[in-house]
Amino acid sequence: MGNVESLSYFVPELILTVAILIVLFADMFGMERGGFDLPGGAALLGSILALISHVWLYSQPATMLFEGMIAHDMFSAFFRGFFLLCTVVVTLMTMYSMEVIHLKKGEFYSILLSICIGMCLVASAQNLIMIYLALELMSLGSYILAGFSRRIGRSEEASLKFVLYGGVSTGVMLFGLSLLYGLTGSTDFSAIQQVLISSEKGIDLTAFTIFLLILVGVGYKIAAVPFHFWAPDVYEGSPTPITAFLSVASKGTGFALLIRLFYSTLLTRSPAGGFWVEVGDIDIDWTFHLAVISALTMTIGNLGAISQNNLKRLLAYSGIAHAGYLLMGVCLLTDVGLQAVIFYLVVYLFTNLAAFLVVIIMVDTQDEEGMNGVRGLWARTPIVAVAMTICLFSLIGLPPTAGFVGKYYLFVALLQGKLYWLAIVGVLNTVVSLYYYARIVKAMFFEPTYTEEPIRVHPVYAGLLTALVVPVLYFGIFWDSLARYARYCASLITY
Amino acid sequence: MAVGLEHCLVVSISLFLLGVFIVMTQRNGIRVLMGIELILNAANLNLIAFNRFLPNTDVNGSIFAVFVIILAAAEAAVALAIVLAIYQQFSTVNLDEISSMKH
Amino acid sequence: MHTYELLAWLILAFPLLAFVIQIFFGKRLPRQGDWVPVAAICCSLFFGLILFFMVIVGEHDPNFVFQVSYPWFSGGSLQFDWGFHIDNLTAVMILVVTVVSSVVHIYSLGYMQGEDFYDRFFAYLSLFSFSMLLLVLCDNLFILYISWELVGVSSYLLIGFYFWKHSAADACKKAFITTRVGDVFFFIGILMVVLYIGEFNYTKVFEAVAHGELTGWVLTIAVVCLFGGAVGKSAQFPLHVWLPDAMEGPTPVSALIHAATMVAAGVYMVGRLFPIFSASPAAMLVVAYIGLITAFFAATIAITQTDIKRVLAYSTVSQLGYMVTALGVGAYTAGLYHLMTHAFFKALLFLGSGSVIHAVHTNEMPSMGGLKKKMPITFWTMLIATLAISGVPFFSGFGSKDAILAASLEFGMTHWLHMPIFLGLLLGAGITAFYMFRLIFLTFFGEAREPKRYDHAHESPYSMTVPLMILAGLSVIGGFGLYGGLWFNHLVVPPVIGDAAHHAAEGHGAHGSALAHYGAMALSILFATGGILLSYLVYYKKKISAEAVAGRFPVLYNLSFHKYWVDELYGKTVIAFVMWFRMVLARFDNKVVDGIVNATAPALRGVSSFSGAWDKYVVDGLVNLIAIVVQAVGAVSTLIQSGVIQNYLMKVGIAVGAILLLHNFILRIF
Amino acid sequence: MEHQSHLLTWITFLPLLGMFVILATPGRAKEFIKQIALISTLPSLLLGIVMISRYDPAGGMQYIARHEWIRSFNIFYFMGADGISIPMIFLTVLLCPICILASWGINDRAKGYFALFLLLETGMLGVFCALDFFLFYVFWELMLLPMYFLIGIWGGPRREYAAIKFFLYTLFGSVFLFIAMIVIYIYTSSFDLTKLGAEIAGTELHTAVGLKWWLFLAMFVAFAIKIPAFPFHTWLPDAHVEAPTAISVILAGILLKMGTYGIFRISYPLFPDMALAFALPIAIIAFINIVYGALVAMAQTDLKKLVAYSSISHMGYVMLGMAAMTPEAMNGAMLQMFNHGCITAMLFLLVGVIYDRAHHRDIDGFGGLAKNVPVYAGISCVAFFAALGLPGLSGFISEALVFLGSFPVFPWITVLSTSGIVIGAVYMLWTYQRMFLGPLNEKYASLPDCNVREQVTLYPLAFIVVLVGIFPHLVLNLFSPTMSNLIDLLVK
Repeated sequence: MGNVESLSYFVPELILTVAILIVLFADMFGMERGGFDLPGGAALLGSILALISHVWLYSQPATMLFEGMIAHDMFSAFFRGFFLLCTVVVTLMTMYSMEVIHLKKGEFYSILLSICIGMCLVASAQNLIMIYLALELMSLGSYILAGFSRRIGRSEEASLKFVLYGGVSTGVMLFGLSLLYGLTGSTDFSAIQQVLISSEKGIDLTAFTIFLLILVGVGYKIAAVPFHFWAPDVYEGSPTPITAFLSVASKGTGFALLIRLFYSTLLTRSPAGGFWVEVGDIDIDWTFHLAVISALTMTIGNLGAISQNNLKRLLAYSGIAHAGYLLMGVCLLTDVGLQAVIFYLVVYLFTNLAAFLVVIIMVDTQDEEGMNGVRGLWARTPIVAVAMTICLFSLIGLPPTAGFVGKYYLFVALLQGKLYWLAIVGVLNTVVSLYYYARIVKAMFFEPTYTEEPIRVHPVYAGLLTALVVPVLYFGIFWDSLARYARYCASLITY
Repeated sequence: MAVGLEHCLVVSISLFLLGVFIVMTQRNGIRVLMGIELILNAANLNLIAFNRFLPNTDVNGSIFAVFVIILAAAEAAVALAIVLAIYQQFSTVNLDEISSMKH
Repeated sequence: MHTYELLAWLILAFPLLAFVIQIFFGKRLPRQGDWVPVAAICCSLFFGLILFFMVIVGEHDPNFVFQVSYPWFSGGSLQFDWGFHIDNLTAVMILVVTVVSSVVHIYSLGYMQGEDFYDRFFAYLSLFSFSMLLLVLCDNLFILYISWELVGVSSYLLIGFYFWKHSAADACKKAFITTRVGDVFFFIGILMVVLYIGEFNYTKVFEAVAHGELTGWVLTIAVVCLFGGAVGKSAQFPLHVWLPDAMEGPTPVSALIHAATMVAAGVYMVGRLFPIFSASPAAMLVVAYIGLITAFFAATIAITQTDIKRVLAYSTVSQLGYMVTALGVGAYTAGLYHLMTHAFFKALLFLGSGSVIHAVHTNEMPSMGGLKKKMPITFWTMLIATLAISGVPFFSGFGSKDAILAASLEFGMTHWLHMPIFLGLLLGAGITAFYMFRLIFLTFFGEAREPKRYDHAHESPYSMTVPLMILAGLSVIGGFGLYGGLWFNHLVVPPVIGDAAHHAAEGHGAHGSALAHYGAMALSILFATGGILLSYLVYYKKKISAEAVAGRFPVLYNLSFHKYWVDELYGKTVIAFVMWFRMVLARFDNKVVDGIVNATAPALRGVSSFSGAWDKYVVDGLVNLIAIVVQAVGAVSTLIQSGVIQNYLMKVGIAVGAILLLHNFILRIF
Repeated sequence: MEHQSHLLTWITFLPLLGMFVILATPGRAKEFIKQIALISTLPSLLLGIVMISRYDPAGGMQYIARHEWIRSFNIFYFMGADGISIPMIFLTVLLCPICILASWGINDRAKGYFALFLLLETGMLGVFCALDFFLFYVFWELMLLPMYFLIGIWGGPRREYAAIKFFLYTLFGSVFLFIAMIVIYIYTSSFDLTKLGAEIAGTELHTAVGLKWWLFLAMFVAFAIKIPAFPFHTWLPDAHVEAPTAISVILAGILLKMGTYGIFRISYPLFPDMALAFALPIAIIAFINIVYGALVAMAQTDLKKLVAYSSISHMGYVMLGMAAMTPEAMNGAMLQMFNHGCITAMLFLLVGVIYDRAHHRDIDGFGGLAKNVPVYAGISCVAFFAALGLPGLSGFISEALVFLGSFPVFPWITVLSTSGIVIGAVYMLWTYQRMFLGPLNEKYASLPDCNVREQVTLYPLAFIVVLVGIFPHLVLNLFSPTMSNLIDLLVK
């Protein structure tokens, strides 16, 4: 599809762009009236409008946009919705968060929105150049936002670690992309795939090396072992709304990228349908390699989380573990696996954002990120404690929360793929994870608090928390619609 | 002997490994940034060389390289800004000393 | 409804009803409701007598059996019924149980007056009566086992009636647990019978055994296991240890349960299941020898005991041994006859001793003496009982004991190897006469050794003496059942079911040869007289000093006085082992089984920055090892998070290199 | 589609309704909350009685409610009751009001306690009613959460440890059940527990013996932890000791039964051939449970721990019965589940009564109590004797049935297990002696006897214990036909 026609599919991104401009203007003229955060309001409105306009795109058939640069399919539509929803929530979080309240809000929101655009593009890119561009668009913004905190030392340290780590990772990935270009002579996915399909034997090692180099970049985004090192430090140091954003949206981007790039180049859809196979004569057991990474990721994530006392850091490790769970779905190379990943991502979005919202509330009201902050929380603010508990149980994967269903879906996919050993590793990890999630629950409910003084939760936060937790419960019981949605969205454009 | 693809690749891979070596060993933040630049340029060299020497390639390689150059500049700008902020905060750019968050 | 059925219902219903009323309302009734159980048991006695006369006199048929069965529940393929099995043996047992029970109930009115939990006592008595009557009336093994356990629990409750005394609390527990050991064997025996026969009902089981559905060594083991129940309940060696301790219960209880009825349940059971027992000669030998050992060995203990109730207790054990031996040698009629006579005179002895204890407030015979004048009724009735137990002619014990001796002699004559049975029993008879008269002499004759107690003593009230007199009468006339082919040995004969049982019963039984009969009679009279004379010389005339004799044979004396240290032996072996083993297991459970589980916890806790008392559980070597290994893994997982960025990059580099190498390596190999 | 019944739905979810009412009530109105809690358990009890009275033992699965739930995965909201679940449902609805009464003394954060308790009741009832595997699993896990909080917040001194241990342990088991459930679903595309057995027989899973073996093992581990079977039992003493009285009652009375219920409901019908293959190992574990549990119980000085270990021993009988698979044994096992539920509930209630007064549970710290608390001692006597299997009380019938049924199949194991009868008598009577007999410990000379509330909690159970002991067919007939169907399936 040509560039001009493509614009009609690009409305959400355009709205975001306009919103960015408005935010910048609003900030520039210092239009803050009655304490209302105007840039924030504009960003919020923009992202909500983008989200609404995005819904329309679902009804459009899958097609290529901008001369094949990006694809419009259900997969990218899903991720766009995912990122937009995430942006809406994070914007709301930011608007009332004490952590970033005195800083330059305009910059913050505009960068946030541009990151969102970058993410949307990553999820739909069909070209190596596009991928790199989009990735850098989101990465650069993330580096800056990570340093956007009033906890000055740690935030900057996080930012530095992030930029150096990210720079190296994307650099290595870029080197891999350049080799891929060299191997196939094209930057377009479909062309790459075609070349690889017709390639002769003997490029296994090259293909694997390229894959590995690219994986460094992708793995870093999804915080997969052994590329996860940045995550705990950066999560801890960043302003909490950004941590939430990174842990959900950034991770989602990583998965979108992994699936998009991997499934459309090194793999090809099997004629039998329902699963993918290696292209051409490349004889590499991708499933095994990804499965090993998945197992390592969840295990190290969970083990690392056990001894954490800082909630953000704990959630960072938990995020690593969940990346491992999600990788279980990716490594299967099946439709059901993709559906499970998509399903799980939706669940993860609500659950993790809600959990981080509780952390934000803790940080704002008590200036405490540690376990001490939640001690005796039940006595002080039962609603928040219960909400957090629901989130944690969802993260463990216990019914009747959506987390359970997400795990269920993942394991169905996994066992259909007969990856029994990974399933065992997965469930054992679930048991391990109970231990540290339950520690938080224990602190909230079983341990005495130093003060019984009730915590006043901002009504917006209370509303947002409810809005995030209710789906966690709702999808835990009535998840047929979500399952069908996941099935609907798990369709990549194929050639 | 004309310069061929192999020569370019040897150079680019050397550059890449050098960059990787630098980022892994150097304690100065600025030097790490320079290592990153080396890695990016190794990739650039690859892209250009493949575009130049391989048959059946589109021009996208060169275009890619241009984009990379631009983004590298942007990234360097961001990174340097952060390093600056770090220096104001810690009075050092030695990465060993910037490790308040660990384990 | 058939008359027998109705009678059986009535006999059972009254005590049960009394129990229920007494346990729930006893305290609120006038006189704490003591009249309820007494009235109930008297009703049972009344209907029991009717039953007895209807069966014994009315039917007068050795093969008379009345059966009625009601469905209870189905456990799947097995049908569990309950019902009544009434034959001559049942009729006799009903008579014994109701008579002794009624007498003891009445006696208790006086004896227990004013005690704490007076109402409870009568409730327990009713429960016991009900259980015992059910045991006697029931028609299958399952109900037999149930009632078997129920009498056990009533016995527990009654022995522990003075529960605030340590000794009573210990004794009731000991009684229940020791008998339960036997019960388990009994239960296994039932399991085996049911496994091979698939029925609980007596008649069907007997028929099946007769048809050879259960034979060979399986039958032997089954019978020995069944006999295990009798060993427990009837206090046979080596499970006899509970009975002397059970004397901690109130004396009427001792009389009712631990002398006359419950302990006879084992004997009754062997008699009831005689067709099964007799089908296995090997098992019968076991029965006979266990009985012999018990009879002789308990008698030797009784010689040196000073507690009046303990003497009677060991005497009971010994007499039960006689009955069991009798059944073992096939003398069905003699054994069960002795059961009946023993019930009367032993109940009398116990009640008499109760009367004495009531008067002098001590159990120790050395503190008594000369009570003959103070308590004439008690004295005379007890003397009658003593004569009966000693086997003096014209008293009931003579006939029954003589029959047993005759049967054992006859049995010994079949093979000389079995002669020790007869000799042991004969000697035992002499010893019995000796220690029983020792009791009489020490208690009622001589000077008052503790004048204070003596002065205080008085004859018991009528509620206590009347029962004594009734029982005394029965102790005398009870013996006439056997003489001259009267009803007992005519009616209570080994059940003839099938050829095997018939054959087994054929050789022996009470119809002994004249030689054996008269020979045994003569010898028994001789030995009894000898025992009495010796006792007279030692304890009345003091011609022979008991202390001197004891001093001459310290080993024998100590063996007897310390009851052969059987209790101590159990304490040092079985009980010590169980006590040790449970601690070992508990520690095992706490440290090892639990420890392994807990060890994963510190492991999962990573560097264990989290406080915990859990470590203390991790003590075992194995557990420690696991803990160290997994802890190390956990430590590594966070230690790699050094906080230094190039460290991270370095690790990523190494990891990528490693993956490449590994992959290459793997590719090469495959 | 057969006639739909809403009875089980009402039974299951009425307590949940009560929970919401409690949540809407201000936390200060403690008495009111307790009354609501009690009132919201009563309709379930009444409906439970209605359920039993209308139940036709020979009629197979009844009170069926089946609605589509998750179409994408063929998951149904499928409830129903047969002979296996009816006694368990009844036990649950019976024990819950009793436990609420037993919790009357809870005043610390009463709102949360009673709300969670009602949630727990719904979870438990759901487990027993569910006929869809997925639904079963959801309830199975759902039950964990309130239990975790109830132990962790209202428990004894080491409550946190006990709660997390319980949680970890049971979750460890259930994840294997989870995997097994999914694998079975993948082969059969069904969660219908009533049909899964037949469907498995029709798929390639039927011939994959190795996989079936693992699946059975996975499910067995899940259920064994709940039972709890040696060596997965160590969560139980801790959880029981630390839990508040009512929760101990629920734990021992109902939760333990879920393990054996799961085996009857799921493991056996789904993999009858594997059930036969596992019979001997289960029987051996059963033996270890019986004897080991009893011996370790004997070594305890904490009354509650003793009762907890006695539960391990008594659940061994259930396992022995289910391993033998003869009609008597299976009926005995099922009856033992019901009986143990009542008996052990009584025992824990009794422990709670004395703990409320003396504030300790050290067996040796009492003595001679029978003299001044006769009612308490009397009920204890009934409970203790029921626990040691005295004829006339319910425990005996089930134990006897188990032994009778398993003897033909495992003669040696059965004979060895009968030693449990003696050891059971030893520790029960010894405990009784140390607490109630002997000279009165003067410290407790003025100990008050059971009050009316406590008696109300104890008498119904004592009544059932006696009633079932004398008329076992009242309960046996409920499940006997169902069990014989199950046996037909197993030994086919």
